[in-house]
Amino acid sequence: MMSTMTLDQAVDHALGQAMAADERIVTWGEDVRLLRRNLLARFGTRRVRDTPISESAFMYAGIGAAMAGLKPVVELFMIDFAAVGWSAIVNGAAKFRDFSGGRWEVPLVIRAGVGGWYADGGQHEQALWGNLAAYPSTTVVVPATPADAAGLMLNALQRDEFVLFLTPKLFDAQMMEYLAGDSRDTVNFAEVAPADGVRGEVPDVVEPIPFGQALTRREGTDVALVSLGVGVHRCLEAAGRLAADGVSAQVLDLRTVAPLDTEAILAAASACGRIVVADEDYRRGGLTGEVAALLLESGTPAKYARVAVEQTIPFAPHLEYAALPNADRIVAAVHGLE
Amino acid sequence: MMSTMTLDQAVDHALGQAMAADERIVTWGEDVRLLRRNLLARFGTRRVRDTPISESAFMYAGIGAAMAGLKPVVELFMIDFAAVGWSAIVNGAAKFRDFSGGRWEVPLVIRAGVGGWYADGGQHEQALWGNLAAYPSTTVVVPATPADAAGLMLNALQRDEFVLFLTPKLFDAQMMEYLAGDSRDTVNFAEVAPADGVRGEVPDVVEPIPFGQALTRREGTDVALVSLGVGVHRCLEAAGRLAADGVSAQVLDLRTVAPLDTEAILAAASACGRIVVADEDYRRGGLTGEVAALLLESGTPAKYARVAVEQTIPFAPHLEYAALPNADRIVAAVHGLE
Amino acid sequence: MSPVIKRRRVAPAGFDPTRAYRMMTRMRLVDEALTQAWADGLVPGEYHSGIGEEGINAGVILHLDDRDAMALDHRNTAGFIARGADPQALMLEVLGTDQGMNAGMAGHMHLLDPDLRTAADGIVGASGPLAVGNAIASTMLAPGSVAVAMHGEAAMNQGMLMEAYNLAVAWKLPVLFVCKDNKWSITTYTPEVTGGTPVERARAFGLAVETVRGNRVEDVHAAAGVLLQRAREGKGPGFLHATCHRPGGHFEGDGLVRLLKTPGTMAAAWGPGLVGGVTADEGGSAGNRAAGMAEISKRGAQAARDWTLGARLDPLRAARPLLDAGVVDQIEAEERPVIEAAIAHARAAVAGRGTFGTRKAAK
Amino acid sequence: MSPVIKRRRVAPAGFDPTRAYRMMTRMRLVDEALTQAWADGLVPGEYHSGIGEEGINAGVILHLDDRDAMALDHRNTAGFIARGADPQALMLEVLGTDQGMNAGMAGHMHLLDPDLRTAADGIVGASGPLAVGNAIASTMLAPGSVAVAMHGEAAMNQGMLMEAYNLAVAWKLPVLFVCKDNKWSITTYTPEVTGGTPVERARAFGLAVETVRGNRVEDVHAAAGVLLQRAREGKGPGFLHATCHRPGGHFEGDGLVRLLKTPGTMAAAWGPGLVGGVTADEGGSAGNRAAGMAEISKRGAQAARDWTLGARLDPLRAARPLLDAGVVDQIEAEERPVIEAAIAHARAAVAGRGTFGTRKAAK
Ligand SMILES: Cc1ncc(C[n+]2csc(CCOP(=O)(O)OP(=O)(O)O)c2C)c(N)n1
Ligand SMILES: Cc1ncc(C[n+]2csc(CCOP(=O)(O)OP(=O)(O)O)c2C)c(N)n1
Ligand SMILES: [Mg+2]
Ligand SMILES: [Mg+2]
Repeated sequence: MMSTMTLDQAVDHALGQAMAADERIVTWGEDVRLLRRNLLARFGTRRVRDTPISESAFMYAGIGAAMAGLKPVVELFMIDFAAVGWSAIVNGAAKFRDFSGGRWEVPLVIRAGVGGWYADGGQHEQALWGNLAAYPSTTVVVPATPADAAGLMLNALQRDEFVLFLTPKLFDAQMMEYLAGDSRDTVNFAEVAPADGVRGEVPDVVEPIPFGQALTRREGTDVALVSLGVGVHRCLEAAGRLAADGVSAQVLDLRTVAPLDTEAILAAASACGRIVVADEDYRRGGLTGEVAALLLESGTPAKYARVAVEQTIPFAPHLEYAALPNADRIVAAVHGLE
Repeated sequence: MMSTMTLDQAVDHALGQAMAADERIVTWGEDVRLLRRNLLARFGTRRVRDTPISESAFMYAGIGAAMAGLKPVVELFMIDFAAVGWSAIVNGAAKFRDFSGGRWEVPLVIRAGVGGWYADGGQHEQALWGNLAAYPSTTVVVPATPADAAGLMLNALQRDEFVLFLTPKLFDAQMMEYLAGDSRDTVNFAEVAPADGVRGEVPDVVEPIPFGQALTRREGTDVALVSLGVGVHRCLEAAGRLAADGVSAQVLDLRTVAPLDTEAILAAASACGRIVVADEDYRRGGLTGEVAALLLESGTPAKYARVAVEQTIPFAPHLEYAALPNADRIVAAVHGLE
Repeated sequence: MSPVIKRRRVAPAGFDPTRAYRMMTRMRLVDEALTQAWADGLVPGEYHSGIGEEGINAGVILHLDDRDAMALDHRNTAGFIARGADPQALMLEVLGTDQGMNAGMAGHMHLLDPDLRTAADGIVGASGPLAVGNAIASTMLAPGSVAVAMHGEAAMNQGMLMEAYNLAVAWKLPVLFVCKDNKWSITTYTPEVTGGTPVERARAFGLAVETVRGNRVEDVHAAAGVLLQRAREGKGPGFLHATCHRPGGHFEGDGLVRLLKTPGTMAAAWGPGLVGGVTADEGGSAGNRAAGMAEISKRGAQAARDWTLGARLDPLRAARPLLDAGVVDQIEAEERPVIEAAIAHARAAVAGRGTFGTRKAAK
Repeated sequence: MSPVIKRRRVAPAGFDPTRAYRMMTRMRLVDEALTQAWADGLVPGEYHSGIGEEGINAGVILHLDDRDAMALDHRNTAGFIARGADPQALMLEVLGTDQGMNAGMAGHMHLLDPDLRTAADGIVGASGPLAVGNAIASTMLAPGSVAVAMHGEAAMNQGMLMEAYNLAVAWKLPVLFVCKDNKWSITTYTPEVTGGTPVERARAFGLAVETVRGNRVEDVHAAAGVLLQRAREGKGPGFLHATCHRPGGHFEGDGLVRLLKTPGTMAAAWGPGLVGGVTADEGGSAGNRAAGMAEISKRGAQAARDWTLGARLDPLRAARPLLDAGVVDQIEAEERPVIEAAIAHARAAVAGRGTFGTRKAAK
């Protein structure tokens, strides 16, 4: 049985299913009792907690709790805010299992909103998944649909590793509802927020989706468009436009930044002979360079281009739009490879 | 006139010269009065300050002071510790000039030790410059010799931009002296610490070295070895061994991670037809992927390999050595390209 | 029969009620214009208004001159206006044009004006250490000047702000930390996630502390004056605790506010999930579930109690008895056209944008 | 003439001086073995010994059972030993073999033992929130158990530790924060960079506070007992302030310590630069320079005063009067061979490594 839900509901749904099955799963973060009010009503105040604005301490506390037998899901409005306690990620959660010589697991999930397209300024729209994927022993998930969000979240909760679960804010109906819709019917994100990202069918009983397995969202033969999160939908939009120009574009959704489905990337690149990586992260240190290195290391002959964020993300909507990897830029990059 | 000094003395020397010329330059950080005791004696307690262990606040205070007309050099033992206040870098120093629409400069230098080779464990030996170079409007410097350290530091102090100045701890004689030499003559870093990195000729009157200009440390025709910091010396060691095998290796010292001397990289790659990037940072999100992307974007035909850190850096010296980009690994990577 | 005389309070010496009221009026008018523009779909992103904080802003900022620096938080437009920012340049920025005071790069959360030595930052707590840095520069480049950090009470649980208190005391810097205590942190009731009180905490760092009701601008002015004077004289940093209210909730469109204002609509959106949660087959014990529901109701009740800006709590109304009759109307009559012209100009600049975040926005 | 009777103190009820003394002896022996191994070039990296902190470690850890958790800082080997870590496994780790308790991945700064529920971290301040996390798990998985965070006084200026105090109080968690106050932070005299006192600060967060001289293990035991009892009963977190001294300086090889011990050598290394600084052509005013030099001398004098672990301050010596005659020698005789065998084994495991950080190390 399937139900239609938004991406944030899908996360809530998977989390609820996991919490019912595993008493060790708890969640905390700023305003999480409002965010997870359904789970609060279902599982009570001990398993769903509001924190003070103390990202450093409450992320480190997630590590301590994970090492003590709980499975905390620590939640943040935005990954940008995690920067105030970044040490918990890079020096803590990513390290302790390895430091222990493999003796002590850190089954912690940090869920955070990522990305832009809704004009929130350069300090509230970053992706930063390239930074995060740099750290060894760190899993970084970025779902592009409600069904994936549910399945990948369940997988995170059924494993014992440290996972950063990054949900595109553009697909978080609850967050966007603060800025449009019920709050003000004068704003409508329909044009910028791809319907398939925001809302979709999700199994009533969620099955876990394994990490590191890319999904082909559209078949194509001339060029492979590789991305994740909102970028997948920008690629689909670009592929539609390219089809009109007679270019057949494959769209590959990586779903996890780390582990990376190297095989799928290389297969797509060699099948098409051309590859364009569209990344909502910064050009330096993000996903785009890694894909280039994989191509060269494997000796896969393919033309390559990348579309990523090249500057501090501006606030003004038209400047923001131009700075993000929009479909125009993707189409132009593909044409540039001809 | 030149004098011989260690890399840390060269930084102190350049900083002293700049402080004498510009009253706005101040420095603070943990134990900086001991570290910069010469400058303390010369410029007094107002310009050289010890901070509490409050990385977040004292880095943000650096931003505030820079915007108010000072030129602070905020110092950290290790870049790993900056993670507790990472927001000051990614959300603050890297952003404010851009947010202001170019109206307000942030002439802040953050100087921090980086890297390993002296067995200090995976939380005290990270490089993280790939993370840092990801942020737009951020300059990241990693000198490989005392002369470069002096010239690049002076350049940082004569400009008005935000600069991360990362000094390899292995070349910081004052830091290494805590672990060997005068503290215990039973330990000797001579074999692991390349003499030219630790000590060298520095002009008595330092001249600024511009950012983004790579330096060829050794000429060669068969393969280009690209690196910075300690890695440059590992490449030189590898080049020496490769020469014995009949392979002529060029060694290119990038000196700044951002801006990157793209021209020099591509010229070396196309001249040699083979390029190996040796990076003490993590494989993902570091320098190695960026070089690959530059090659592909420019269509430069060159075989490519990379040697970087693939795991949490171990503590035990033999495990640490194997995990870092040592000359054995570089030589093997070059042979792998044949 | 003598006419009913409306009781007038007397302004304390050194406090100019007319100037204060003009400042407050201007802040209120700008915030009203911007919240309306937000509702009309013309302000991208979130908008945190400063309505209810005018007394604190004016009481503090009246003491500052152009050598002093200010670090503001996410609720900053009112502070900028009081500090002297051009309303039109500010509005052009907040409405998302590239002709604004920061060329469209900032938006309302990161406004920056070097000429006013005033900077806002959206990272909660950052205003503290940013002000500390400014104060270091003050001591070296402009002795006698001060730096002011504005922050909320919930920001006091952010480590870097506590570090900043410590640094300011250790280095005896000319900083004033102003805690605008509205008791809320988005939807979290701050006292429930806080150990001790703001005032005890500030004192323990060695800060000189004054407390005041933030709706009384003359009291804010007096208390801030004491602390700023000390700071200018090199006697060290201060902490001003000022209560206030946020009638609009955390930001415009705040869900809890809407829940209170339009319970029907919100219940339709929130209700089913909640009921689903409580009645789901698997889940916590009945006791746990009841506690969860009770928590949700309690939150709503607290919010209803706190988020009403009655006459008593409105800093503008509270200041009127300090003014001569007619002055209020005169100020309003002088300020309103300026702000109306500014917002009209800014609205015109985005006319035809339709909505934002879209290709259409690329005008 | 009656014989001179050495005055014996009486151990308080509930305190077992023999067990405490054995624990302290073991910690001291391990730290002595490791500092010697460090000097002999066999311990890679830094080594922060716990010599001088044995009274605090024993006084607290004697209360813990195997459901309790501990989060330690960079000065942690003594804590691990008191908690029951195998000395040989620990030494094999600290000397940098891959047969150690963490397979060579940790080294002395990040020791981790899930069986002991004890974790160390090298990031100053992190032990606080890590213990908070453990305490949350305690309340849900093992009611009545506690989590203990050990930290230095200088760590109290690290934001995340202050955040952790707040979180522990807000959530009323069973945590004990133990502040080992040796007054120093590497080469910085902590009171000079700190506003207020550790005790005032802790109280302001709402923590229950006890203060104690850390060299009196029986006093530490009593004070920790009170706070741990409260915590186990669900009455909330505590803060134990215990003074101590670090006779070896910050870490082995500490430059300031060497300056005091071997002034000749150090002056040769440090002197020229300093003199160069003071006499350089361009630089600060004469007054600034004098202040700079004065600051350096003051630092040395403070260090000389603080870093001597006289008999009075040695927690082991201070505990001897609590014991029956002969017990001290017996414990020493029993413990020493165990530790000696362990270090001999660990030394043998790295024999022939020569130095480290080199290819030769790849044995
Ligand atoms: C580091 C960080 N964490 C979280 C947020 C999200 N956030 C924005 S405002 C806010 C609440 C601030 O409360 P308070 O400081 O009391 O100010 P108020 O909004 O009540 O004026 C939060 C949590 C943020 N901007 N920065
Ligand atoms: C976040 C961070 N900043 C700086 C350091 C370097 N450091 C290691 S120990 C130390 C001093 C700690 O002082 P205190 O907490 O009083 O403990 P003590 O060494 O005196 O026992 C410092 C600054 C670190 N390890 N982590
Ligand atoms: Mg508030
Ligand atoms: Mg200390």
